[in-house]
Amino acid sequence: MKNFKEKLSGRVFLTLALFSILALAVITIFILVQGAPVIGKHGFAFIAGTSWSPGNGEFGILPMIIGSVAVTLGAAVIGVPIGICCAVFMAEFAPSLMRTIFRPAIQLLAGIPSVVYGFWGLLFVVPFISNHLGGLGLSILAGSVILSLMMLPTIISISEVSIIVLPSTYKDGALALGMTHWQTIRSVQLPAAKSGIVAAVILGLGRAVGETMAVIMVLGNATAIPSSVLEPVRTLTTNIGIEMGYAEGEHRQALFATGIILFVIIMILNISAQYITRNKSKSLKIK
Amino acid sequence: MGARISQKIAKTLIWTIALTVIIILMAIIVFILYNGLRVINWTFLTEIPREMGQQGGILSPIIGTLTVTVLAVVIAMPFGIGTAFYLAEYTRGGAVTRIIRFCTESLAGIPSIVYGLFGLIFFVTTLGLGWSILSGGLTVAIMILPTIIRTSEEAIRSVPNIYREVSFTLGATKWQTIRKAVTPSAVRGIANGIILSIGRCVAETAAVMLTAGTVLTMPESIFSSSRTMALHFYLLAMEGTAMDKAFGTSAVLIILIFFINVVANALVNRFVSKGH
Amino acid sequence: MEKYKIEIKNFNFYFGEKQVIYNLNLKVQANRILSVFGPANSGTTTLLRSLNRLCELNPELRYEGEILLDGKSIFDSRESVTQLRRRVGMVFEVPTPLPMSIYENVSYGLRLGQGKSKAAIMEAVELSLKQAALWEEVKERLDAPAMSLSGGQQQRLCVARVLALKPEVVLIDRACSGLDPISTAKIEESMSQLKKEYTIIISPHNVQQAIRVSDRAAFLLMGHLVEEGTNDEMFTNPQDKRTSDYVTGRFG
Amino acid sequence: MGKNISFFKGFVSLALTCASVITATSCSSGGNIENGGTKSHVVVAGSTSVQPYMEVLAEEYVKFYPDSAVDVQGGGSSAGISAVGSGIADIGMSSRSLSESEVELYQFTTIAKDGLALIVHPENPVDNLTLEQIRDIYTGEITDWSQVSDQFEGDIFPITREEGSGTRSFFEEFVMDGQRITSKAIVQSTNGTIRTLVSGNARGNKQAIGFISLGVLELPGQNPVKGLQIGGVAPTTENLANGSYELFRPFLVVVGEEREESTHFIDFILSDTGQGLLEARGLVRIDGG
Repeated sequence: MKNFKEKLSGRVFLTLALFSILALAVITIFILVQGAPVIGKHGFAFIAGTSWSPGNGEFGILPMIIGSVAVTLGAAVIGVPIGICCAVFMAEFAPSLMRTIFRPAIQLLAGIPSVVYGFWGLLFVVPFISNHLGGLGLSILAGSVILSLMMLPTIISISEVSIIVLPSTYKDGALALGMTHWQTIRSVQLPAAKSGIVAAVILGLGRAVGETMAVIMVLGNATAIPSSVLEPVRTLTTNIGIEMGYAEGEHRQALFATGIILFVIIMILNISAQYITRNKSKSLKIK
Repeated sequence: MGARISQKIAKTLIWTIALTVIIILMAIIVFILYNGLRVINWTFLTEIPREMGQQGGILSPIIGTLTVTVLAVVIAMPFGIGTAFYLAEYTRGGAVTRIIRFCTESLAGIPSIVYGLFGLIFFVTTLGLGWSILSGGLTVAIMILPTIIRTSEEAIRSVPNIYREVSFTLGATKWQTIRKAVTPSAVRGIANGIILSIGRCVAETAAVMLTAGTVLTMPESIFSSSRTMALHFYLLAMEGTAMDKAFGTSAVLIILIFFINVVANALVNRFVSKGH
Repeated sequence: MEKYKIEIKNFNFYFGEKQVIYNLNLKVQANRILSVFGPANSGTTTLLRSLNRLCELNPELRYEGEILLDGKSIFDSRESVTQLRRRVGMVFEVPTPLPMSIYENVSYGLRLGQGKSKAAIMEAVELSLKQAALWEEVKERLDAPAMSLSGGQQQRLCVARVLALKPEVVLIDRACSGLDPISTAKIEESMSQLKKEYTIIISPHNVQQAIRVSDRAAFLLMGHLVEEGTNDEMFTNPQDKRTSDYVTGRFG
Repeated sequence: MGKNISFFKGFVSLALTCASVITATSCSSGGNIENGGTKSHVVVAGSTSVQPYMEVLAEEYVKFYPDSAVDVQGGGSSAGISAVGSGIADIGMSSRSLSESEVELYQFTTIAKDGLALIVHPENPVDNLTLEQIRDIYTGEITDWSQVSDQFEGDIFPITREEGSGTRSFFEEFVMDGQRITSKAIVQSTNGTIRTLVSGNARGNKQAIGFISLGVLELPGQNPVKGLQIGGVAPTTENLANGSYELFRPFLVVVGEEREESTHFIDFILSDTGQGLLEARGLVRIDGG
């Protein structure tokens, strides 16, 4: 009887694995099959085309690519330094009472729906930009601020952990050499925790690139190529979000093609993360 | 002397930046809870919305969120955990497992709007399930599947191999070893992964918008459409016609997610403190 | 004619391309303590792990030759591996209690579906804990987590856990390497009593332990059996120069 | 048994009980989809302009016929029509007239007339614009308020609806007549968002211009907006009824294959109670009653 159960368990796990892999394969193949014809037919024009007007059969998503890159870069420029700074604060400077209050709060912030950040942006960030910097406020800047806020909890919590788990000998050794606390952090701990921080940043960027609903609220969704940070813009994800309800035929395939490009961007992010974290040891030079 | 000055500057700089940013972040929650808690009362939680959500409560969106989340987790859990056990225990880590692991890694990163688009075309239209809790649940299940596989496999791999050897030397079979020696120490990590996925389901809007639909009436079964709380909040916030209800809905969401985190931490802390 | 529990006949063991044990021939007497000693990675642990086929967990291994337990080959497929491992118990170098209570640890092997009654299990648990000289210290707190025991107690728990299955052979892989002298003495003392019921093969922590505990000894060097014989032959007047060098600590 | 295994079992059993509860409820009432049993279930999807009125009609209809259920989804006119085509929805809502290909595929019924109002911020002194001026604003020809008024200046921020919206296609047909809306225009997905943007109190909102359904012009308890006169004619239901205000479009319902519950609901919309409801909310009745 025993080896019947043995064979059964092996089979059950195998079938469950096959089903999951099948499901994941179906979604990947479905996206590729639906999206490929448009890329095939329009080819480079699809990615380089500057005018997106499905009604007139024009499917150029360069403005959306620029939009996604601009918004994500903006979010990274704001979010990454601040995130690392907060992580260092939490790991090295924060008194324990503050840490016990902030840590669950940051974890909660990482969990709340992104549309809450979008809503908060709509109420405060957009009017602020409109009143003080001009334009209607719905802009790349607004999107970048919202996305950086969304990235912060992820970057802070993961970077903080990667600093804390560092062996204390790193810090003690540097301090023993007469380095100040800040020098220790800058030239010893941060390089050592680099792989964890990079992973956190990549994770945060991945979420920023993939965000849809919150940015629909604050970006203005214009399909023109923006000429300044204060102009409205549409990203790849908002393009799908706004139009997928009524897209038909080639228009729908163009949205799937947009999905493929998003898929490629995420893959690039993942691969670059693995690449950076792999040669971690080389980078640990004590300045 | 330069080092001491830069130390002082750096320290004050870090303190100010970090404090202001964390305070701003927490202010978001306080702002929403402040405006939202006033709206939350018994009728708000037990009445269904009327007039496009401007009147009445948010009972049907609450039911929508719960049913879509439970359905997604119930579907994704066996497949996710089963795959994780298969990858961790039954394969030799050859090329195939590495490929599968890389695919789950990338699929875990795919934006949820792409899952929503896939769900709309595949479940809603092609399979003819229509806008329904079932379509939404299936779409979200596939969305959280890679995450559950990854976290569960990490939890199983973190079980020291010596436990398996001990179990084998005591005459256990592979299945008995998995059930009696591996699962007890992996279960906390697996449960944590599932609870984080639940958090993601509750917070999801893009993937459920055109799969579970935006209907406000009470769903009778998993075949009827129902708007989730996060989506209800989004639509109210965009319309701008019922701000108080929007605040109320987001406050309920934040409280729900807070409890999800509390449960997840309760599991992890006992696990981490023992292992740390 | 001396009764042999285990006979190893021209046994070769390969780990991937690397050969680890070369043409080993060894007979193990029943109810005796045999210590298999030698410098690091000379194949002692691999040999022990072959006797209960634990080595099969690793796919890249091959072996040739015969290992007979009571005259029957341990590799023939009819007899299941789990049956073999119940007859040939093993204690690991590092004390590894499973993440459960003391009672669950010791009764782990018995609760694997043999349909034993609760009372029978409890009795076996008590007996094996007594044999491992741990019963007095834990009898009131059997439900306490095994992790709460001291290093020495944990190692004796692992011994008890194996004895609970009433094996015929007990393999002890460098049992007391990390333990304090008192616990080591306790375990060694319980070993010499156990040999009345079990055949024990130990890869000793060091030569002194072998001298103290074993009846016979075999010296393995780089996978080759250099010499084998009773304690006196091996440790007072070894034939082979390499044995005497190793035993007298000239190289280790 | 270890505490944590029981947790795992507890977790699994909890999940399974929920699953069985859900599947049970689904089987019991799932049946009614196929054989149209006791509870008739009508799915209505489409134009976000028509949606608020359809919600009210649905709430009223369920009061009269308690054993029926009407699901109302948004998504825009084209989404509604395509949903009927693919069978996801029984009735489509459209705030634009159907294209030639659509007319062949579906039967449509006009349920009301709704005006399209151009709105600006109340503090914007501009009261009146001609169709040409509006067109030039939306093509990006005119970019500054000073080009249309001598009392106001600053960049104009035109706001439009997404491409699938019936309101937008009506606007493109009647106002833009063939010219494209500038790709710099802000795109919002419902009347409500456009109204909120135009009525906001930041500097930029005062310079914004958008178009929404006439019925949403006056919203009690919300920031006010100003409806622009088009060539001197104010956007009021009276001017709409007497035909002097020319920017109006039909609210249509679209049906694929015949379904008894759908026609029953549509008859209710065309009934006196239904039309009365629509008129009370700023639409022009179709039955002229």
